[in-house]
Amino acid sequence: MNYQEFKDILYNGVWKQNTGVVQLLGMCPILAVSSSVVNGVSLGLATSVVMALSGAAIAPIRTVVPNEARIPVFILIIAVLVTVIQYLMNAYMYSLYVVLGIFIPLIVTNCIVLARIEAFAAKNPPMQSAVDGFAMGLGLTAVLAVLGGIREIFGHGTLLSGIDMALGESAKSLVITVVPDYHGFLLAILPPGAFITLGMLIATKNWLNLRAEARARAETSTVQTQAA
Amino acid sequence: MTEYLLILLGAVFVNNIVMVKILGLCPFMGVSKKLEAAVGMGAATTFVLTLGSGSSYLISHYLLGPDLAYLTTLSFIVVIAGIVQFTEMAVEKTSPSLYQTLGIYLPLITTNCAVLGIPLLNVQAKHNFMESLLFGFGGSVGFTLVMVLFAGLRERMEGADVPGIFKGSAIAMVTAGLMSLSFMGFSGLIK
Amino acid sequence: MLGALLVMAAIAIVLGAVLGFAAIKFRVEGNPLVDKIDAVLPQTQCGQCGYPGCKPYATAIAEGAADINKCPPGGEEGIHKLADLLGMEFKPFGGETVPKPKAVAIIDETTCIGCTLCIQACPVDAIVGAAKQMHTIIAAECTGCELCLAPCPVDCISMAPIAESVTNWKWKYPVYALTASK
Amino acid sequence: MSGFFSPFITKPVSVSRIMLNVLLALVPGIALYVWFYGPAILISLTLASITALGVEALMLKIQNKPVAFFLKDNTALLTAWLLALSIPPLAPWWLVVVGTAFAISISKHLYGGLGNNPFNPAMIGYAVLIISFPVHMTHWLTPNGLGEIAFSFTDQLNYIFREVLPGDVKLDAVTMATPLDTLKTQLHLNGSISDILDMPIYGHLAGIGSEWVAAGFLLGGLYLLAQRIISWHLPVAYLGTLFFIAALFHLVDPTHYVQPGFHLFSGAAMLGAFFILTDPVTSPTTPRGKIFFAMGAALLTYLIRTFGGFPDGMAFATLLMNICVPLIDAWTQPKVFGKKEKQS
Amino acid sequence: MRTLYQFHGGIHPPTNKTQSNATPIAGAALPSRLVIPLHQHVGNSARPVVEAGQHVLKGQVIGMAEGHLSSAVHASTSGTIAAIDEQLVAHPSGIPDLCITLIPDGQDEWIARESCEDWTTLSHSELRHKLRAAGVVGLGGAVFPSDMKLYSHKQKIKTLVLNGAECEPYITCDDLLMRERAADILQGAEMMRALLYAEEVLIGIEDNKPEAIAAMRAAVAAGGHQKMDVIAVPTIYPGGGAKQLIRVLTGIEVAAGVRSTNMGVQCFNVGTAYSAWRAIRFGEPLISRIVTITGNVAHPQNFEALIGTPMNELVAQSEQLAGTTNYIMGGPMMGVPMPSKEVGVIKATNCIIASSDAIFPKALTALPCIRCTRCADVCPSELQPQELYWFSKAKNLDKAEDYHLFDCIECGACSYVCPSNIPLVQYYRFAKSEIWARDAGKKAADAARERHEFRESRIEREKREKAEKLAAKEKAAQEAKAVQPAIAPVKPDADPENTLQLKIQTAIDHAKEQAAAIKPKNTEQLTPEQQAQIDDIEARRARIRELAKDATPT
Amino acid sequence: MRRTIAKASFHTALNLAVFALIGTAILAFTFAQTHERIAQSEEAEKLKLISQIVPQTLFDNDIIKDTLEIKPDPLLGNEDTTTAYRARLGGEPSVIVLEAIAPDGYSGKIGLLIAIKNSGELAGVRVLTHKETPGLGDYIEIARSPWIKGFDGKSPGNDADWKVKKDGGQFDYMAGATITPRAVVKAVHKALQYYAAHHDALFARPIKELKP
Ligand SMILES: Cc1cc2nc3c(=O)[nH]c(=O)nc-3n(C[C@H](O)[C@H](O)[C@H](O)COP(=O)(O)O)c2cc1C
Ligand SMILES: Cc1cc2nc3c(=O)[nH]c(=O)nc-3n(C[C@H](O)[C@H](O)[C@H](O)COP(=O)(O)O)c2cc1C
Ligand SMILES: Cc1cc2nc3c(=O)[nH]c(=O)nc-3n(C[C@H](O)[C@H](O)[C@H](O)COP(=O)(O)O)c2cc1C
Ligand SMILES: Cc1cc2nc3c(=O)[nH]c(=O)nc-3n(C[C@H](O)[C@H](O)[C@H](O)CO)c2cc1C
Ligand code: SF4
Ligand code: SF4
Ligand code: SF4
Ligand code: SF4
Ligand code: FES
Repeated sequence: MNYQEFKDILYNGVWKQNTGVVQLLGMCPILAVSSSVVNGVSLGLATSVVMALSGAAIAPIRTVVPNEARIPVFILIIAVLVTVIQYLMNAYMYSLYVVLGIFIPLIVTNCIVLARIEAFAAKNPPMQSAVDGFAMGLGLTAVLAVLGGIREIFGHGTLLSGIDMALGESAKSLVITVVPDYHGFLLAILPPGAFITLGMLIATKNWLNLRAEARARAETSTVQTQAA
Repeated sequence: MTEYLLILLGAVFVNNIVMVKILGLCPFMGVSKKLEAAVGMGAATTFVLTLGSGSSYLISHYLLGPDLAYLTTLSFIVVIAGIVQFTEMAVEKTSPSLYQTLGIYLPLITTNCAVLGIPLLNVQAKHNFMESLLFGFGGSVGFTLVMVLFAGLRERMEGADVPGIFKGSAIAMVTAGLMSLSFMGFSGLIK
Repeated sequence: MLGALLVMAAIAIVLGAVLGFAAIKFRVEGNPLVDKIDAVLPQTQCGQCGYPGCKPYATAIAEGAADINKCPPGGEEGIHKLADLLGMEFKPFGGETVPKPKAVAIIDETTCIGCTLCIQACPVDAIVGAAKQMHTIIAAECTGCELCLAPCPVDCISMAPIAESVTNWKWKYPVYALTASK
Repeated sequence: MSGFFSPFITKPVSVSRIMLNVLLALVPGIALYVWFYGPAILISLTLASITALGVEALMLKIQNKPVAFFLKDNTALLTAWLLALSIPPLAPWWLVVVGTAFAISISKHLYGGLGNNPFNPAMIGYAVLIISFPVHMTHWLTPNGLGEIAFSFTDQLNYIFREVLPGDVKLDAVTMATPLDTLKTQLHLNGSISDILDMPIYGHLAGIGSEWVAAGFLLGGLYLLAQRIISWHLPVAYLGTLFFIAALFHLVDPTHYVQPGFHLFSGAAMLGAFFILTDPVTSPTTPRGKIFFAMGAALLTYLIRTFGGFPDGMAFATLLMNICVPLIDAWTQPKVFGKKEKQS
Repeated sequence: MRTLYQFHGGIHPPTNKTQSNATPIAGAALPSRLVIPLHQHVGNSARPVVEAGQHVLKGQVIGMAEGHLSSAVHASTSGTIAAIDEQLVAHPSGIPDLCITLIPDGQDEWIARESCEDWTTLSHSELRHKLRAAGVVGLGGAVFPSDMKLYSHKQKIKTLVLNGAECEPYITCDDLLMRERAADILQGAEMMRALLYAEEVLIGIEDNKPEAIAAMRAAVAAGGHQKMDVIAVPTIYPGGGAKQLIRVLTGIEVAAGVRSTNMGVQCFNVGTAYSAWRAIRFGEPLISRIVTITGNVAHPQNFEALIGTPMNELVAQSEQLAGTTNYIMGGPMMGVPMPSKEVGVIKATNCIIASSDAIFPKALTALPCIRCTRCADVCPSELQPQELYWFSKAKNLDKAEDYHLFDCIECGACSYVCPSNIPLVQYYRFAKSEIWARDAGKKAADAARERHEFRESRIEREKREKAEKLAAKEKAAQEAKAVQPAIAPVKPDADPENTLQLKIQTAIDHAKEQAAAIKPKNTEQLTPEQQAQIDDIEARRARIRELAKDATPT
Repeated sequence: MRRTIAKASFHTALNLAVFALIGTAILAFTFAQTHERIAQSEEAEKLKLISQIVPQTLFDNDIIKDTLEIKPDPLLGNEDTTTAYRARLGGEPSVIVLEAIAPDGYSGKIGLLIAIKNSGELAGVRVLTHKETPGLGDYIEIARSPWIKGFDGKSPGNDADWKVKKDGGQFDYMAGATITPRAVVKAVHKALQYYAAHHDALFARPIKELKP
C-alpha cells in the first residue's frame, strides 16, 4: 500500500464518503451522543477502533466463510470486538462508559461498521481495510465533534464540559465557558436539536461542495482561456 | 392488562424508538423516500424485532443467566442476524411476491440498531417474556409508524421549493427534527 | 469459561445448521432486477454508457458495478427512474455524458454506395437495402443511436434532429422567474 | 414574465387580502386581551411582527427571491401574531425574537417559503420555546383586578426588555400559571374539580378574562367562516370532538375531569380551532381529511392537557397532526366526476 | 317541468355577451385570400388533392380525408390555388403547418351541389358518408369528425343532447344561430336522432339567452317535432361542457375515459346540427361558420365567415380599436392566443376576441399555492387541482396521473379563482404533453428492444448456421482431400475482410464519379423487378422523410 | 438432495461454531481480565457519590461492604429490594445511606440517595435519577443548582416545616416549578420517618459482605 493509496482512502473516509453527512449511516450514535464534544469524540474514537480492527480481522477470512453465514460471522466478529472495548472502557473510563450507555454495545449494529465491511473489507486486503475503517471512523468522529461542539455551545454555552470523564479530574480546567450566564437553549441538546443541527451540517457540506465545484469550473475555464 | 397496554402505547408513541430513543435512524432516513418502501421496511422490521425480542429473552433468561451476562450482546446479535438471514432466504423462496415488497429490506435489518437496542433495553428494564414481546412489537410498530409518516412527508416535499443546498437529506433531517419536536408533545403521557 | 464456550457453540451450531439448510432448501436463481432496470433504459442500444447495449448496462447496474448516470439517451428522467427503482439518490450527469436532442439518421441517397456496413451496425434493423443498392432508414424505427455513422465509408449518413411540429409539439413548462434580480 | 394563456381572466382575490382578513379577524380577541390583561400583548405583537418581517426579508434576500413581492403577502405577519398570542405577554424580548425567527427561518423558509412548509410555523415556534425556555413560558400575566398590585405599562416594558421588576414587586405577584395549568397542578395535589373552580382565577366557564379572550377569537372565527376563508369542517370537528371527549370523561368522573365547556374556552382551543388548525398550507385539503385531522387534533389536545406533560396540548396536537397531513390527504381523495357509482 | 341536476363547482365570470348579441349575423366580405389548413380536425391531416395554380370552385374538395379518422377540406370560394405550403395556423404552438392558400376570383361560383329533398330516402351509411365528404366536424370546439359520432354502435342511444349552452363569456355565435336559424338546427337534430336511433332530443340552452330559447321553442312547435325539449339550464361556467350538460339534463355522470354513448347519450353542438343539415339537404360542405368578433372592436358582432378568412380581415369589419395586442380564438376561459393576426379562420373558430391590456390584463406574477382549495371547490371534474399542480410543477408525472390528471377538461375554472394567480391549466397542459411524449417514448423503447433482441437472435442463428455450414464444408473438403489430395489446389481466396475493403474502395471511387456528374439516376436498363424494388424504396423513403420531419417515431 | 442439505448444514454450522468459539474465548478472557477492575470502578463511583453526602470525618469503615438489603416499603417508595450503606466511626453507627423514590414528580419517579446521621438529622441528599423537565424541574440536580443542599442538616422536626415555602414550609423552590420540589421534600420527609421507625434494625449486625 503506497502513500497515495493511503491518502485516497483517508480522504474518502473523512470527507468524500463521510458517514455522517454523506452516507448517512451510523446515525443513531451521531445524533444521540453528540450533545457534547467529549461524548461525541469518545464514542467516535471507540467506533474508529472497532472499525479498524474489524476491517483488519475480516479481510483475511472473507473467503473462508460460506455465503449464507457471512453476515452472522461478520457480525459475530464485530460483536466480539465491541464487547472487548466495552469492557475495557467499563474498567478504565467508568464515568464515560456510564454516559455513553447503551450506545457502546450498539456499535455492533452501527450500520457503518457492517456497511464498510461489506463494501470494502470484503474486497480488499487487511491493511487497506483497517485504514479504511479507521478513516471512516475518523470522519464519523469529526462529525460528532462538530455536532457536539455546536450543540454544547447552543445548549449550555460551554465547550469540552465533561472532559474530566475522559482525561481525569485534572482536565477540568480545559472546560471552556463560551457564553457566561447563558440561558441555555435546551432544544439544541434534545433530540430535535440533534436532527436539525445535523441537517444544517449536511447543507453546509453541500454548500462547500458546490463552491468547490464552482471554483474548479472557474479554474478550468481560465486554463482554457489561457491555452487559447 | 392495562399495564401491557401502557407498555405497548408507550413504546409506540411516548418512547418512540426513532423520535425519542434515537435508534434505527439509518433505515429511517434511507428507506423513507417512497411510501411503499417504508411500509415494507416497517413490516420486515416488525417481524424480526418481535421474534428477536422473544428469543433474546429466552436466551438471556435460560441460556446465559447472570453469570454469562457478558455474552449478552454477542449472543443476541448472532441470533438476530441468523433470524434475519433465515427469514430472507425463506421468504425469497416461498413467497416471491412478499419478497418483492420485503426482500431487499431484510438484509438491512441486521444493521438497524433498534434491532439490538430493543432487546438490550428489555434486559435493562427487566421485562418479563410477555413484556419483552410487547415492547419489541410496540417499538417496531412505532418505528413503522414514523417511517410511514415520514415517507408521506418526504414524498410531498419532493415538490417543495426547497433551497438547493437543503435538497435531499438535509431537509429530511430537519424534518425529522421537527417531527421529533412534535413527538415531545407525548412526553409525560405515560410516566 | 467452559459454560460460555458451550453456550455459544450451541447457539452457533444450531444457527449454522439452520442457515446451511436454508441456503440449499431456499436457493433461487436469476436476478429479476436486471429486467426491471432494462425496462427503464431507453433501448437506444447506443453504447454511450460504455457497455455494448442497454441490457449489459442494466446488468452492470444491478451488480453495483456501474453508476446510474451513464445513459445520455435516457435523460435526467431516466436517472430519476433508476434512482427510484434502486432506492438511491439522484445523480446528475457528469463530465462528458450529457443528453442530446433526439434525432434520426438520414442517408443521403446521392452518395450511398450500398456497402451494407450500416446495416450491420444498426442494432435495431432500422436500415433497409441490399448490397450495391441505395439504403434507406425507417425513421420510425431508428433510435438515433448514431452507430451507423462511423462505419459508413462515404459519410453519407447524417443525424437530423426531430423537428418540432404541430403534432409532436409539447406545452412548455410555465416559467416564472421568482428571483429578485430581474 | 408569465405566458399569455387561458384563462385570461381571474377573480380579484389575492393571498394578501385573505391574510389581511385573517389578521383582521384576530382583532376582537386582541382587543379583549388588552382589556383584561393590559397592553403588554401589544408589545410582543409588535416585536414579533418586526422580527418576522425582518427574518422573512433576510431569508428571501439570501435565496434571491423578490423581497417586497413576498413581504406583501402578509403571511409572515400572521405567523408572528399567532405566535405572539400563544406565548405569555410578559415574555422577555429575546424569547419572542428567538421563537419568531425560528418559526420563519427554519420551519418556513428551509422548505421554500410560503406554501411549502409541512409544519405550522407559529406552532413550531411555540413548541421550540416551551421546550427550551419552560420557565419563561409559564409566567402568564394575572388578569386585571386579580393581581396583588397594579402593573403599569412602563413596568411591563421594563420587564420585557430588561427583565427588571419595580423595586419590591416579585414576579409571582403579577404572574400566575394559566387556568389550565393551575387546574392540572391542583389536581396533581389531589384537589377536586369543584374546589379548584372556586378559586378566584376562574370565571363562568374557564379562566376569568381568558374565557372572554377565547370568545373574541370565536367571534373572529365566525367572521372567517362568513367570509368563506375557512370552511366549517375543521373548527366544527375540532370543537365538537373536544367537547365530546371532555363530556365523556366528565360524566365518568366529574371530580377529576373538568366540564367540556372549560376545555373549549381555555388555553388555545378557540384560537386553534379557527386560526391555527385552519392554516391552509399545513392542513389537509379534502373535506373528509379536514374532519379526520381536526378529530385527531382534538383527541391529542385532550390527552396532552389532561394526562401529558404540557399545560396545553394545542400546539403539539397541531404539529403531530401536521405530520399526518400527506397521508390523510392521500387516503381521503374524493371520487372524481364520473367515478362515483356505475350507472347502466 | 323537468328536474334538472347539478354538477359540482363551476364559476360565474362576467358574461360580456351583450356587446355582440344585439346585432344579427352579418355576411363577411369576401377576403383577399384564404389560408385553409389541411389539419383542422381531430385525426389525420387531409391529403391535398389540388396543385398550385389550379383553379377551384367553391365547395370543391381540396383536401381528402386520409385514413379512418379524418375529414375533408373544401375550397371556401372559387379562385386559384396560390400555394400549398407551411404557414402559421390557428394553433397555440406557433408552428407552421401545411395550408392551402386560395386567391378568390370574386365569382364565388359553386361547384355542382347534390341536394337532397328527403334524407330519409338515404341509408345511414350514405348519410354518414356524405357528412364525411362534406367535412362536417364538431363545431363546439373539439372538431371531432361528426360522422364518427353519428354511428350508433350496437348499444342503443336514448338521448341526443343538443348543446346550445354557450357557457363561455363573450361568445354569442350559437346564440345568434339559434335565434336566426332555429328551424334548420332542428332539422339537423331530427336527422341526427334518426342516425343514432335516439328516442328524445334535449336542447340545453343557458338561461341567459331568453331570445334563443324562445326562438327554439317556437321552432319546435312550428316544426311539430316530437319528443324534443328545449330546456333552459342555469348559467354557470362550464355548463356547456358535454359531460356537465349531460349531467344537468339527464343526471347521468359520464365516467372519465368512457364515452357518453356507452351511457345512452350523445351530444352535439347546435352549429354542428345546422352544418350537418346544410350538408345533406343542400350539399353544402362545411366552408363557413358563424364567428363572434368581439373585444377591443367598435362593433362587436357575429359574422358568417368563410373558413380560411384571415382573422385580421374579419376583425377589421368590426373596426378594430387601437391598443389591440393580439387575437384570442375562443373565449377568455379556454381560448388560445393566435401566433399572428393573419392566421385563417378554421372550423373551430367560434369567436375571435381582439385582446388589449385593458380587457385581459397581463397575468400577475404567481405566488406559491397556499392550498386554499378554492380551485377544488369550483372544479367541475371534482379533481384536486392543487394536488395536480403540486405534482405537475414537480414534474412528478406518475403522481399527477394518479390524481386523475386526464379527467381535467382544462376548463380553467381553477385558475380563475386561484388567489395566488397560478396558471394552473398551463401546468396541466404541460404535464399532459409530457405524459403523452413519455408514453410514446416508452412504446418506441419497447419496440426497439424487441427489434434488438430479434436481431441478436437472428445473428446468433446465422452464426450458428454459418458455423455448421463451414463445419460441413470442411468435413466435405477433408473427405474430398482424403480422396483426391492433389487435384484442386485451394483458391488463394484472400480473407473476406480484404475483399470487402477492395469492393468498397471501388465503390467509393464510383460514387465520387457519380457525385461529380449531375445526379445520375441509375434507373436505366433495369429489370422491371429491380425497378419495382427501387420504386418501393423511393416511396418508402418519401414517407420516411415526411415522418422524420413531423413526427416522433411512434 | 438430502446429503447436500446435511452437508451444507454441517459446513455452515462448523464455520459459525469455530468463529463463535474463538470469539467467546476472547471475550471470556477479556471479561476475566477486567471484571475485577470493573467492580472496583463501580465501587469507586458509588463511593464518590456517597462521600458527597457523608462527610469523610464521619466514617472509617469500608462503607461499600457494609450493606443491608432493604425490602420494598411505602415510606421509601421502592418497589425492588435496594441496598443501604452504613457508615461507622470507630465501629459505632454514624450515618446510613438509603435509596428512596419520590413517585409524584412532574414527569414520573425521582430516585433519591439520602444520607441520615445516627441522630436522625440529614447528612445530605442527592438525586440519582429523574425525568423532570430540563431547564425547569431539573434544578434538583446538584449539577444544575445547589438547591438539594438545602436539605443538609435538616432534622425531622415539625411536620408543617416539611413543605415548600409556597405552601408555608421551609424549603425553597423555583417559581413555575413547584411540583418537583414538593415531590422531593415529601419523599425525604418520609424517608426520615422510615429511619425513625427502623433505626435499630438498620444498624444491626451482621455485616453482609459483598461476594467477590
Ligand atoms: C399554542 C398555544 C398555546 C397556548 N398555551 C396556553 C396555555 O398553556 N394555557 C393557556 O391558558 N393559554 C395558552 N395560550 C394562550 C391562549 O390562546 C390565550 O392567549 C389565552 O386566552 C390567554 O389567557 P390566559 O392568560 O388565561 O392563558 C396558548 C396559545 C397558543 C396558540
Ligand atoms: C369547459 C368546456 C366548455 C364547453 N362549452 C361548450 C359550449 O358552451 N357549447 C358547446 O357547444 N360545446 C361546448 N364544449 C364542447 C363540448 O364539451 C362538446 O365537445 C361539444 O358539445 C360536442 O359537440 P360537437 O361534436 O358538435 O362539437 C365545451 C367543452 C368544454 C371542455
Ligand atoms: C413544559 C413544561 C414543563 C414543566 N415541567 C415541570 C417540572 O419538571 N417540574 C415542575 O415542578 N413543574 C413543571 N412545570 C410547571 C407545572 O406545570 C406547574 O405550572 C408548576 O409546577 C406550578 O408551579 P407554581 O405553583 O410555582 O406556579 C412545567 C410546565 C411546563 C409548561
Ligand atoms: C385561515 C388561515 C390560518 C392560518 N394559520 C396560520 C398558523 O396557524 N400559523 C402560521 O404560521 N401561519 C398561519 N397562516 C398563514 C400562512 O398560511 C402560513 O404562514 C403558511 O404556513 C406559511 O407558508 C394562516 C393563514 C390562513 C389563511
Ligand atoms: S447509453 Fe445507449 S446503450 Fe447504454 S443504456 Fe443508454 S441507450 Fe442503452
Ligand atoms: S439507423 Fe443508425 S442511428 Fe438509427 S438506429 Fe440504426 S444505427 Fe442507430
Ligand atoms: S386556488 Fe390556487 S392557491 Fe388555492 S389551492 Fe388552488 S392552486 Fe392553490
Ligand atoms: S381546468 Fe381541470 S382542474 Fe381546473 S377546474 Fe377545470 S377540470 Fe378542474
Ligand atoms: S446506527 Fe442506528 S440504525 Fe444505523
